[in-house]
Amino acid sequence: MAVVAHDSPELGSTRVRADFPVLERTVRGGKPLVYLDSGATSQRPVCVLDAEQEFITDHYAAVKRGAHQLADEATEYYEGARAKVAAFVGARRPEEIIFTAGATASLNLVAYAFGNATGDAARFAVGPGDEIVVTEMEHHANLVPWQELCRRTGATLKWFGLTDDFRLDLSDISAVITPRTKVLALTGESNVLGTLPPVADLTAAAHRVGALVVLDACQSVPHRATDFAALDVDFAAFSGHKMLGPTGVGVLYGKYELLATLPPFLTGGSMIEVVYMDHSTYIAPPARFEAGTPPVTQAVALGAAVDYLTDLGMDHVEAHAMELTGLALQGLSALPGVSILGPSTTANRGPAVAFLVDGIHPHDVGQLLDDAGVAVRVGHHCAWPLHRRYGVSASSRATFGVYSTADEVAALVDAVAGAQKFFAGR
Amino acid sequence: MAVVAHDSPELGSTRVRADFPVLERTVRGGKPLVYLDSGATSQRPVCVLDAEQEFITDHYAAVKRGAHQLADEATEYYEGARAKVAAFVGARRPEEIIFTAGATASLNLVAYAFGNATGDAARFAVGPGDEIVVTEMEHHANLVPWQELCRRTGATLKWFGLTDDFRLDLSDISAVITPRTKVLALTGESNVLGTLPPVADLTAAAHRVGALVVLDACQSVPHRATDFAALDVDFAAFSGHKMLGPTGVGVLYGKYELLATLPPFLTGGSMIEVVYMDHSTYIAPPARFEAGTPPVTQAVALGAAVDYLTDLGMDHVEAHAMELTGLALQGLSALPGVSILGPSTTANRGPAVAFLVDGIHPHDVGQLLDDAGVAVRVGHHCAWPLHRRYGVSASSRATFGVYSTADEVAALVDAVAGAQKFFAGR
Amino acid sequence: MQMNDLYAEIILDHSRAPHHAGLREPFDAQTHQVNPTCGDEVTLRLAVQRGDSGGLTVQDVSYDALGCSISQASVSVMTDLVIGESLTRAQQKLAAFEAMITSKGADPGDEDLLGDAVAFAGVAQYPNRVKCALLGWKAFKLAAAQAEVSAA
Amino acid sequence: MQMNDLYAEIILDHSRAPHHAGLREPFDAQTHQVNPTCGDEVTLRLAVQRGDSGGLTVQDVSYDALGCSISQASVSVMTDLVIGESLTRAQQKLAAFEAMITSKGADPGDEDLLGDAVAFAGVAQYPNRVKCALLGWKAFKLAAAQAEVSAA
Ligand SMILES: Cc1ncc(COP(=O)(O)O)c(C=O)c1O
Ligand SMILES: Cc1ncc(COP(=O)(O)O)c(C=O)c1O
Repeated sequence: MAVVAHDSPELGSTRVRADFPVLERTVRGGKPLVYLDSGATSQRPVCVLDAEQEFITDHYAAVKRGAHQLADEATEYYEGARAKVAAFVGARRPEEIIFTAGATASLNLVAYAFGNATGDAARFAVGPGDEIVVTEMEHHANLVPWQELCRRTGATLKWFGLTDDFRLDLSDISAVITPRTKVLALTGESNVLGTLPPVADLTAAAHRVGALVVLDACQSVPHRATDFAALDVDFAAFSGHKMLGPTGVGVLYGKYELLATLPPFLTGGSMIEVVYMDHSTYIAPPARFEAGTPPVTQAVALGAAVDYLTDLGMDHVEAHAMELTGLALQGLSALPGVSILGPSTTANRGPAVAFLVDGIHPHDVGQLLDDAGVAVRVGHHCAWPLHRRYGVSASSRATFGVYSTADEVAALVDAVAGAQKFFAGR
Repeated sequence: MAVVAHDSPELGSTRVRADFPVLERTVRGGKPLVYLDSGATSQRPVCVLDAEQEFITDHYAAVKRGAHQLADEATEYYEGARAKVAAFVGARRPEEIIFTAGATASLNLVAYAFGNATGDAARFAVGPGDEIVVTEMEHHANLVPWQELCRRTGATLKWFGLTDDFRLDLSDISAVITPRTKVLALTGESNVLGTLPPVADLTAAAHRVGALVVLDACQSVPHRATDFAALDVDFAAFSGHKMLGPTGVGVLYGKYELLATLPPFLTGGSMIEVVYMDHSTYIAPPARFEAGTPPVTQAVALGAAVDYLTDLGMDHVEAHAMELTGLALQGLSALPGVSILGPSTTANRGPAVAFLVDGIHPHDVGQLLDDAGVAVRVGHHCAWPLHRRYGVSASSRATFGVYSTADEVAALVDAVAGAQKFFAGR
Repeated sequence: MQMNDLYAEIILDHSRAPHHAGLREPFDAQTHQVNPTCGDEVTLRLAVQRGDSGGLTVQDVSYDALGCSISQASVSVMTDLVIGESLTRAQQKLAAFEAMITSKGADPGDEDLLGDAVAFAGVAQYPNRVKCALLGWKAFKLAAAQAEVSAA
Repeated sequence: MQMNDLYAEIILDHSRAPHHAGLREPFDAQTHQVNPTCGDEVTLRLAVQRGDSGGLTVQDVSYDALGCSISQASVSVMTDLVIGESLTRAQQKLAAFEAMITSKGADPGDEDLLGDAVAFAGVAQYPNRVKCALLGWKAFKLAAAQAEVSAA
C-alpha cells in the first residue's frame, strides 16, 4: 500500500508543479495554462520521463526472449515495474498484473476472453439466458465491449439505472442481480458525476449469485489508495496515462486463480507453449495475456509514476483532490445559473466536477474557458447514456491532478462567470 | 516515398552511432556491446526520444476530445504522425493508417474483425468451408490469430510449406489458393530465414480468387522502401519498436474502401457514433479502430523515427543492411561446422541471418557470444513450425540496424569461432 | 483571435433565433448527423423541385438541431443561403464553406458566394469547432445526394 | 563470472554423456515440459516403490530430453541425486536446487544435499538460463506429485 512520506512536498505547491514542465506554458495569447483536464489524461512528471529515457539509453532490449545481458536487464526492469504496480494496487502477487495497451484494451481483453471460453474455462462462458450487468454511469469502455459480447454470444445486457440525486439506483437490486447474472461490470468512480458506487457491497452481492466482478478502476486508482484484493473484485482495469504515467500502457488486474484458467485474447509470440501449424497451446499468466512485444518502456515509466505517487502519499493525493473538488463544487454552485451534474457535496464522491450553465451549450462554455487559459473537457465524456439520463447531451467537466491548485479552481469559477457575462452581454 | 538525402551520414558511421547512446555501453565485464538483435527490437535515436519528450513537455493532452488549445495541439501532432507514416509506406491517404499497440495487435485486429463480420460486412466473414492460407515461415503473430479465427468460425487453415532451399514451396499453388480461399496471410520477409516471398505474385493470385491479403510487414518496413498501394495488399501490419520507434505502438494499414466496411474490434470511447444502453453505432475509419486513448506520444515518436529513416534514405538503409548480411553470410559459412538457416547468398533475401553450429545448442552459442559482448537472439524466434520443418528446435540469429557495422559482423564471426573453440577444448 | 470575432453578432443572432427551424413536410430527403464527440445532432429535410431548365432547385430545408451556438447558427445561415437556389449552386456554396472552414485561416471565404456565412471564417482557427460548423452542412450534402439519386 | 565456471567440467561431462537417459518401463508417472522461449523439451518418467516405513522411494527416473547443455546436464545430475532416495528427500533436494538457482547468486547451494548439482550455482547469475536448469527438475516435481496422488 501507499507509504505516506511525511516530508513529501505539499500537493499543488511550486515544488510539485516544477516537476511538470507543461504547466509553465501559456496559451491563447499569453494566458497561463490552467490545466483542469487530468481526468482525461494527466501530465507526466520529469522523473517519469527520465526513468523511461534512462531505461532506453542504457538497458533497452527485447524482454523475455534474449540470451544476452541487455535482454536480461530489460526483462528485470519490466518485471520490476510489474511488481511495483502489483504492490500499488494490492495484488497478492505480481503475476496478477497484466500489462495491456490501456484500460480500454484491458476491458476488451476480459470481454473477449469470456467469449473465447469453452471446455476447462466454461465458468467464464456466457450465452443465451445468461445476464451481464452494467450501470448507466459506465464509460463507453465498460459498456460497449459488453454490448458486443452479448451480441456475439446471445447473452442479455441489464443495468442499474441512476437516481435523480446522481447515485446508482439500487432499489430493485434483486431484480437486476439474479442467479442468471454471470458478470457484473461496473465503474469504481463515475468519470462524470464523481459518484462512488458501493463496489464492495455490489461485489458481495454478485459473488453470492456466482457472478464475476469486473471493475473499471480508471478514475479511482490515480487518486485513491487501492486494494483490489481487499475489495474482492475479480478483475480490474486502469490506464497509465491518467496516473502520471505514459500513454500506450494499461493494466488488467485479475485474481490469479481466475487468470489461470481464463482463455487467451490476443495471440502471437511470447504467450504460446507449443506451436504447430494446426494448433497451439498457451502458457501461464501473466504471459498468456501479453502477446507480442509488450509496452516495455511504458511499463517501466508507469513503475516510476507509481513510485512518484507513493512518495507523495496516496492519502495526501486523495485529500488534495477532494479539497479542490470541494472548492470547485462550492464556487460553481454559487454562480446563478450553474448546476453541478453530480452530487453537490464531497460526501461519497470523487474529484470529477461536471457542470451545466443555463442557456450556454457546454462547447461554448469550454471555448470561453479555453480563451481564459482554463482547459476543461466538454462533451459527453464517453458516457452518453448517463447524459441522456439527465436530459442533456453534454456537460463541461473539470478534473484535478496532484499539481492542481486552489488558485486554478478560482480561475475556473471566474472564467465560468466570465462566460456567462460574455454571452449575456452580446 | 523515402527521399534520399544525398548528404546523409554513412550508415554505421560514428556520426550515426552517436545518435544511439546505448551503443556506448559495455557488457560482461567491460566488453563493448555488439548489438545484433535489431530484428527483435531496434534501439532508438536521441532525436526520437527528444521528439516524444518535447511533445510531452509542451503539447500533451487528450487527443480528439478536448475543447482547449493543448488538446488541439496534441491532436495535430497525433494526426501529423499518421500522415508521416502514411507517406512512408505508400498509403493513399492518412486514414488508411490505424495506430495500434503493435503488430501483434494489428494482426489480431484483422482476424477478430473478420470474425465479427455480419450483414454489410459479410464479405469479411469466414465460416465452415472457407479457407485461410498462411505459410510455414510465419511468425506466431501471423499464425496463431488465424488458428484461433478458424477455431472460432469453423474455417479451415491451409499453408504453403517450405522447400529445402528455404523458399516457399509454391509447387502446388493452385491446390492451396482455391476459390474457397478467403484470406491469404503471409509475411513480407521471414524473421528467421530472411527469405522474401513473392508477395506481389501471391497477392495477385489471391485476388484472382477473391481472397483478401494480409501482409506481416514487420521485418520489411524497417529497412526497405515500402509501397503498400503498389503491392496491392489489402492489409499490412508493422511495429514501431523495430523501426527506431518506441514500444507500445504499431500500425495496421488497410485499403480505405475495405476499412470503411470492416466491423470494429476493440470497442469503447472515441470509436462510437451514438451509444445507447442496449446498442451502439460506430464511426468511420481510422477512428473506428482506435478505441480509447491511443498511444499518442508513441505515435508522435514513431513519426520522428520515420523522419529519421527518411533522412538516412531508405535505399541507403537497405543497402547497408544487405552489405552486412553479405558479410555475415560469408563469414559464418566459412567457419567449418556452421550452417546458415536460410538462403546462403543475399539474392532475394533480407537481413536476418540465422545459423546453426554443429554440436553446440544455440542457447550455448548465444551464451558464449554474450560473454564476448555480442548480443544475438537464440530460440525459435516465434517461428516454431519453421524450425520444426528444418529438424531443429532453435537457432541463433543476428540482425542488423542502421547503426551496425562491418566490424561488428567480424566480431560476431570471431565470437562464433571462439564458442566452437571453447566447447571443443573442454 | 478574440471571442468577439469567433462569436460574431451575426452568429449569436442566428443561434438565438434560427431561421427555417423545425421539420416540415413535404420533403424529398431526410438525413441525420451526429457529432460523436460532443453529442450534437441534426435532423435535416430537403425538398427539391425540378426547374424549367431541367435542373433541381432547393425548395425548402427544414431541420431539428441540438448543439452549440456555432452548429446552430451554421445550419441556420445555411438555410438562408441555399433555399431557392439551384442544387448545383447550393453545392458550390457548400464546397466554398467547407474550404474556408478547413483552411486553418488561410481562406477568408468568398463573400459574394457565402454572404453572412463568412462570419464563420474565425472557426477555422479552432480545429475542434470545425465539426460543429460543418454538422448541418454535412447533413445537407447527404440529403442533396439522396435527392439527386431519387430524382435521376 | 567466467564461462569456465558456468560451463564447469562436471556440467559439460553430464551434457555429453547424460546419466540414466532414455525412457524406460515400468513407470508410475510421466510428464512433459517445454521451455516455450527456446523450444527445449523433456519427457520424464518416474517409477516409485512403497518402502518398509510406508513412504515412497524413487526407484527410477528415465527421460528423453532435447535442449542446451545446461538443461541436459541438469536433468542428468538430478537423476543421480534422486534415484534411490525417499520421495520426501528427493523433494527436499528439489527445493534446495530451486532456491539456489533462483537466488541470483546469494545462495551457493548446500553441497551435502545437492552434491554435484552445486556446480549449477553459476547459472543463477544468468536469469535467462534459470529456466534451462529447472526444466527437468520441474518435470520431476510434477511427476512426483502425480505419483503421490496415484499412490494415495
Ligand atoms: C471511467 C473510465 N473508464 C475507461 C476509460 C478508458 O481509458 P483509456 O482511454 O485509457 O483506455 C476512461 C478514460 O477515458 C475512464 O475515465
Ligand atoms: C515477422 C514478425 N511478425 C510479427 C512480429 C510481432 O511484432 P510485435 O512483437 O511488435 O507485435 C515480429 C516481431 O517479433 C516479427 O518479426
